[in-house]
Amino acid sequence: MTQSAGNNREPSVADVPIQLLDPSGRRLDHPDFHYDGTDADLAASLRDMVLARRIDAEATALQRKGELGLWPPLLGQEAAQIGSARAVRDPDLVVPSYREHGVAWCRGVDPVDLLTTFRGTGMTDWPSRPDTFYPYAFVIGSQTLHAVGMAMAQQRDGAVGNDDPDANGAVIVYFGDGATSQGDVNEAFGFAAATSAPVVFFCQNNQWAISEPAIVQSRVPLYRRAAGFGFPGVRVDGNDVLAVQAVTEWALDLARRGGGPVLVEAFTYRMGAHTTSDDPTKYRTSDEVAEWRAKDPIDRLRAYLTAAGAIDDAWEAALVAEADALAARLRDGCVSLPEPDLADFWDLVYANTPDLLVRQREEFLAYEASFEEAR
Amino acid sequence: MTQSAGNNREPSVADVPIQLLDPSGRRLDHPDFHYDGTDADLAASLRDMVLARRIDAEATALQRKGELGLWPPLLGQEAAQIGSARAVRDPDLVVPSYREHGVAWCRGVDPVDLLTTFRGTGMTDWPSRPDTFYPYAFVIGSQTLHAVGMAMAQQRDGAVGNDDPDANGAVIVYFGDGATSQGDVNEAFGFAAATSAPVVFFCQNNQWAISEPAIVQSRVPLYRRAAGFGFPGVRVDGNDVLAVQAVTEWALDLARRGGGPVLVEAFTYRMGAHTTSDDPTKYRTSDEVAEWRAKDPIDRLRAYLTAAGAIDDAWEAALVAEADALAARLRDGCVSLPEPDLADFWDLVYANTPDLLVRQREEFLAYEASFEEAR
Amino acid sequence: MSMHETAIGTDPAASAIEVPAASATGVQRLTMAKALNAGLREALSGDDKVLLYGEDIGALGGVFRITEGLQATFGTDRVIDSPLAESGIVGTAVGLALRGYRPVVEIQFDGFVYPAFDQIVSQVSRLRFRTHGALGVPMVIRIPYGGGIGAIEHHSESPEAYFAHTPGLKVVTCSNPSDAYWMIQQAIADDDPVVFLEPKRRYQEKGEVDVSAPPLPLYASRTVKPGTDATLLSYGPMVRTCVQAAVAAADEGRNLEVIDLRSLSPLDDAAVFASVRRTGRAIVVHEAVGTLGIGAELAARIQAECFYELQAPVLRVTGYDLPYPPSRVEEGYLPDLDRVLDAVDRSLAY
Amino acid sequence: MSMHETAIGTDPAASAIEVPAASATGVQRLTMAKALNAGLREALSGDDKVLLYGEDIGALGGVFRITEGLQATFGTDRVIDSPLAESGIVGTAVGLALRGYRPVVEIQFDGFVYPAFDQIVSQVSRLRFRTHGALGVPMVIRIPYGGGIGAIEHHSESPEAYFAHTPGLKVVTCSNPSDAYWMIQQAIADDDPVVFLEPKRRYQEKGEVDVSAPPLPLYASRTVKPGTDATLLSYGPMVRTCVQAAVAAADEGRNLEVIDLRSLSPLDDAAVFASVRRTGRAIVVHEAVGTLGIGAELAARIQAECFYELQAPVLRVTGYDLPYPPSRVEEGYLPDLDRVLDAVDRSLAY
Ligand SMILES: Cc1ncc(C[n+]2csc(CCOP(=O)(O)OP(=O)(O)O)c2C)c(N)n1
Ligand SMILES: Cc1ncc(C[n+]2csc(CCOP(=O)(O)OP(=O)(O)O)c2C)c(N)n1
Ligand SMILES: [Mg+2]
Ligand SMILES: [Mg+2]
Repeated sequence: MTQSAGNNREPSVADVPIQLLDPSGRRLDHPDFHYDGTDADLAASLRDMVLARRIDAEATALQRKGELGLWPPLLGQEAAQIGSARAVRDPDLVVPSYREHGVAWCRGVDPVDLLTTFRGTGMTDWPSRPDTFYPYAFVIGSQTLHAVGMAMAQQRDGAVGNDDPDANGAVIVYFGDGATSQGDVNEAFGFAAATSAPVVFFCQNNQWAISEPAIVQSRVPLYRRAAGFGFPGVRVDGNDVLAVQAVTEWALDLARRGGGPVLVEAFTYRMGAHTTSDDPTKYRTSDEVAEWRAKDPIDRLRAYLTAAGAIDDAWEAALVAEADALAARLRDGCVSLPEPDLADFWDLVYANTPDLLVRQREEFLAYEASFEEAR
Repeated sequence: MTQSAGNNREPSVADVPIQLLDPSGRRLDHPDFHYDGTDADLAASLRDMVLARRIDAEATALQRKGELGLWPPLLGQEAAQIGSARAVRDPDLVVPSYREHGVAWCRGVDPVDLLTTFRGTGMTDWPSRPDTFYPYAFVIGSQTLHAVGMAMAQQRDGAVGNDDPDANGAVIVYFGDGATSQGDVNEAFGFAAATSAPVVFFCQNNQWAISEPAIVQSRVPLYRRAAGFGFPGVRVDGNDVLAVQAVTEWALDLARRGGGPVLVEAFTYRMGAHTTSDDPTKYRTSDEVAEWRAKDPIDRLRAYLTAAGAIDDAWEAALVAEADALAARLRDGCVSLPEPDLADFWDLVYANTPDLLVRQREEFLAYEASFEEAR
Repeated sequence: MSMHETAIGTDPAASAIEVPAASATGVQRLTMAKALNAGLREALSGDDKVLLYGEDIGALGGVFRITEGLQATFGTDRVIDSPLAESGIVGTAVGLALRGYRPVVEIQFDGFVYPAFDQIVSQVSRLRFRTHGALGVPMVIRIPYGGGIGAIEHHSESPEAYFAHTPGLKVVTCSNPSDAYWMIQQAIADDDPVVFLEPKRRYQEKGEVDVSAPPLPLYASRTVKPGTDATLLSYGPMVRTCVQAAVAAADEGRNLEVIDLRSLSPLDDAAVFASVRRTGRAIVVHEAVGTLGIGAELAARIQAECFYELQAPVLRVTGYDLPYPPSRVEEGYLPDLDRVLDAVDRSLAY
Repeated sequence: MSMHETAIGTDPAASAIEVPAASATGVQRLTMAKALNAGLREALSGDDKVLLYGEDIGALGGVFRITEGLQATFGTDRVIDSPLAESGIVGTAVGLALRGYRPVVEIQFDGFVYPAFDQIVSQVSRLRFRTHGALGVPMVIRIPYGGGIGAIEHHSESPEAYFAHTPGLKVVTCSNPSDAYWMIQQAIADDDPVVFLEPKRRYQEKGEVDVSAPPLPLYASRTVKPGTDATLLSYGPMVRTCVQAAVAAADEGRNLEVIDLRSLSPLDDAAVFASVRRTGRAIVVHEAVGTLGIGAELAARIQAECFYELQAPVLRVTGYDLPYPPSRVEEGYLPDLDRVLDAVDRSLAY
């Protein structure tokens, strides 16, 4: 007896990523999703994408110069990040992973602050972080559960499903294709579905988890995972900032109105290395990289806006200047980051530092002082 | 912008459990699944179900008498267990949870042995356990990953996808509705899908995880989870032993042939308490229990076989006698289980017992001996 | 097997272990289970942000009935039956805590806390540190722990050392109904994450609880019985055993001091040192395996701080270095008053 | 900050820490990374049942390149890139082990072992015990561990105490390329589960490896440098630091003994006691936090066994009781030779 009940390995129409702007810069129609903004809004998106890429390039360069210990580049994922971040509005909460420099930028985090983590002068939280943007997370998938808990808090705070849409909020949480294998991420799907928590799971499928292609994690498109938990999943062209924003706006809106969670799979590509410690030539071909370069998220938006006459050389020149200034600020900011003092860390473990730690710090200080005396 | 891409909360035809025998004992046709056995085979199934129920009743009674510390009754799940277990054949491997007394019975485990765990005379492994049946697992979901690993071993052993079907094996792993929320179970789904491991995930959805109804874990039918990971999921009437066996045979066959994993959701009901420590009146109504009693898996098979003339009073009488004898053997066996000696346990921690443990056992023995002297 | 069956039988330890009620106002005689229930009820009433969260804690009231009746009073939004996944419970509780709630998580049994280990060790314990103090996680993780109840495997574990080794967590445990009542409230009021260990074999033992007494400091030990000849250091389920041992030893003219540590992280080591300096002898008693158990840390600290005062090495009476064995042999596995007295003999023989 | 920069600079410790090659046959000068790679290659060649399993260990050769080239030689069925889930990796490896394979699991960094904690603590460590010896789990869990490499958080942890507190696990760690080469092979050959900790800051340090020498017993410590005045007890990354301290102390006329424990569970405490009985002084050095670190257990055992011989309390030089701090201050956090020498001074002052 044979049959294929539920066998879901055949491609479906929904596997084709939602697209509103093709790689050549031509706008497309989609039956369900429309980009509502103006060309001026799109120019603002382009600006964010260009600046995010510049922040990233500069940080990568700072790592090469030895000023940072590590940097995880976002190169190639600008549309996924800027498009989704521009769909966020207060009181939404944003829970990033570790590569969301573009999202951080859009949410008002000073990019210099991000460097503290990677320079080793601080942990994962930065002075400029607004209350609605959460710290970077390095244990893959761990943050998705936090996001669901925050969404459960929003439910209890009465910030979901109100008639007044401005009173409603949702949580958007970022993670990668690799993360979808983790128990925590699947538990987050389950808890969110069971509680109808207002959370948008934003998966940047950049095709790679370090050296492992997405096929190692799943034989079927990742967006399909959601249906198995009972909530909608959609796949969007992650290099198309219009489509990403439209889809994320829909997803956040659904969540805010009390419709429960949504999974957005942004189909994109990590153009650079996993981190500055990585050597992607060990595991992928330059052909593959070239193929994706042709789908560059910035090029296509620039092509559209240029053709539409919405931006011109002067606009571009101003943006270059702005990016240069930002880069310079980043360089200066990086080397000026205050050096931490180990003595300060004993007070950060607990709200009320226990005696043992007080004593330990004192001993540490006395020990340090003994060297000064010895000189 | 609104749409319902992938929103899967609407009931689908596949949500209706596959049924080949209705509660009144009438056989039904199904387009995809057929029971291939004879009425004599079904009589053998009935015998297994009756004896499994008797083992269960006797163990419950032994707990009431204080001879066991605890017992998790299978009452109501006989069809799910006997039907699935009768689909297993060597070299298939069986990985149970903690309620699979009926499966254990079918696979040749002496039911007296099962009592060691619950009497506290031993751990979770029993002398009569055949090599292809694995120990009971008490950490919810943990065993599902072991099962996937065993299936990966079968792949490496060349025991999957051979032309000779007898050379092929698969793994069947049991777990409950509650378990589907655990990270481990979802990781097991992911690993099995990614590796096309020959494993049948057999979920007995008995409607309850202790006091929590299945809705606490999922808003949508559990079998749907599989599709999200890219493998088939089916829902079968878990109180219909014909359907369970037919579906499990199909699933195991698919897995053995190299078709990858399958999720079978056996829709059934835990008629008794979660364990003998539990008081289900705290959380569920007697109406609900009565409703399910009308769907009893044994009654319907008996009704069918009686109507078909395949069993008669003499057959029933012989079965009663057999069950009585089994129960008596269980009672005797229980109280005769050898008392463990703590001194034996130091040698069970490692293959090669380290000095510290050797010394500790010696100290323990000397200490014990000091009491004997003191008398 | 016990040489002191009579001592156990009459149990003169019972009165010693109870905290004497300061005043008659509000004094009730409660089991530890009921005392915890009353403490949780107080915490829920006193602060809207307090939530209870875990498996089967609603209609059922938890498998030990610690939360019985609380969902009926406070509703399903505040006493929440969670899906069956410990990492999920703790991880989502982190999110709730970061948004101003004070989740009190119940782990159903000690052996089921390990699936949540990553969230506890890498997130709960560290979010304050990771964020330079910007975010805190005011969460309580309640865990019924320890053996002696005839359970199957994974239901009798003593995981305290894993947590006490983890900076950023506080770890406390109660030994009697009175402490249970106020300690759970203090733990919930604490802005730091607290692992709250409940000795399940003591759940049904009764004691006086003064619900109107002001709470004591949460991280201070208690001298249950003063003494001069040796100091017994213990916590949770073993405090009663130590008091029983002290009572039995008194018959033989030995005057033992018994300290209930209450807090395992931070350790109230100042009180420990003061006692050991007086008695010159220390014996640590716990159910958890000896190797790297709390006794190891206490021994290491005591020998360092009381080097010249120690008349004998610090001895440890603990669970053996085995996985918890089947219940029919757990009595031999768990420290009992005879093993404690044996250690006292050995200590005094130095 | 160091008072002994010259000592570090010229590094006379380098030769002391290397195991002298018994014969010239097969002696190679390798980094620890390459020695591990060679050991794994041997194990894969020697036994078809040996599998390597983990994230990015195939084409990439692991983020530290320990498995470089092995997938090319042994194929994707034996050197397996796993999905990104540690519980899944360890849990499925249990299944492979139960079916006769010998999986060697790589956890990418120390901080990512916690999601697998339940499988390790409740399954890997216990399956033999749970099944009365019927089933065993011959598995190695390789974990690059420790700090000192300037990494971001969760990448510099020392989780050894969690595992050493768990009955049923063996826990070993190598301090030099030669030990790395044979210890990994011995661990794979062991029928018990072994947590194999690799000091990642030492991966690129070179040493002589005699690939033809017979392996030593896996659970025996090594006296790296004999001495008379005090015993330095350490393991993994800190062995080199202790040898440097001993070299520096020699300048001041102090003769320190240095023991590389190699095995943290079981502990080779007989050798430790013998040494401390001779020197009368012991100092344990490790990166992990002090509270309930390996030093606690060693101190507890030493003070119990060498009570009359100890001239000073056992001292501990460890990571402070903080989560691992940002890399710019890790130098101050990690024990270095000055902190070791400071402890030696304090010990000798008793
Ligand atoms: C629990 C855990 N395991 C392993 C790692 C090491 N690690 C860091 S990033 C990464 C790959 C993540 O891939 P993906 O989720 O696709 O995100 P991406 O890096 O592509 O953005 C791995 C394995 C980790 N950080 N956490
Ligand atoms: C990891 C873990 N958490 C909690 C428990 C306690 N517990 C035992 S059985 C059970 C409910 C299981 O429900 P389900 O998976 O539906 O199986 P059923 O008992 O209904 O057969 C719970 C919560 C456990 N054994 N393991
Ligand atoms: Mg990725
Ligand atoms: Mg169930």
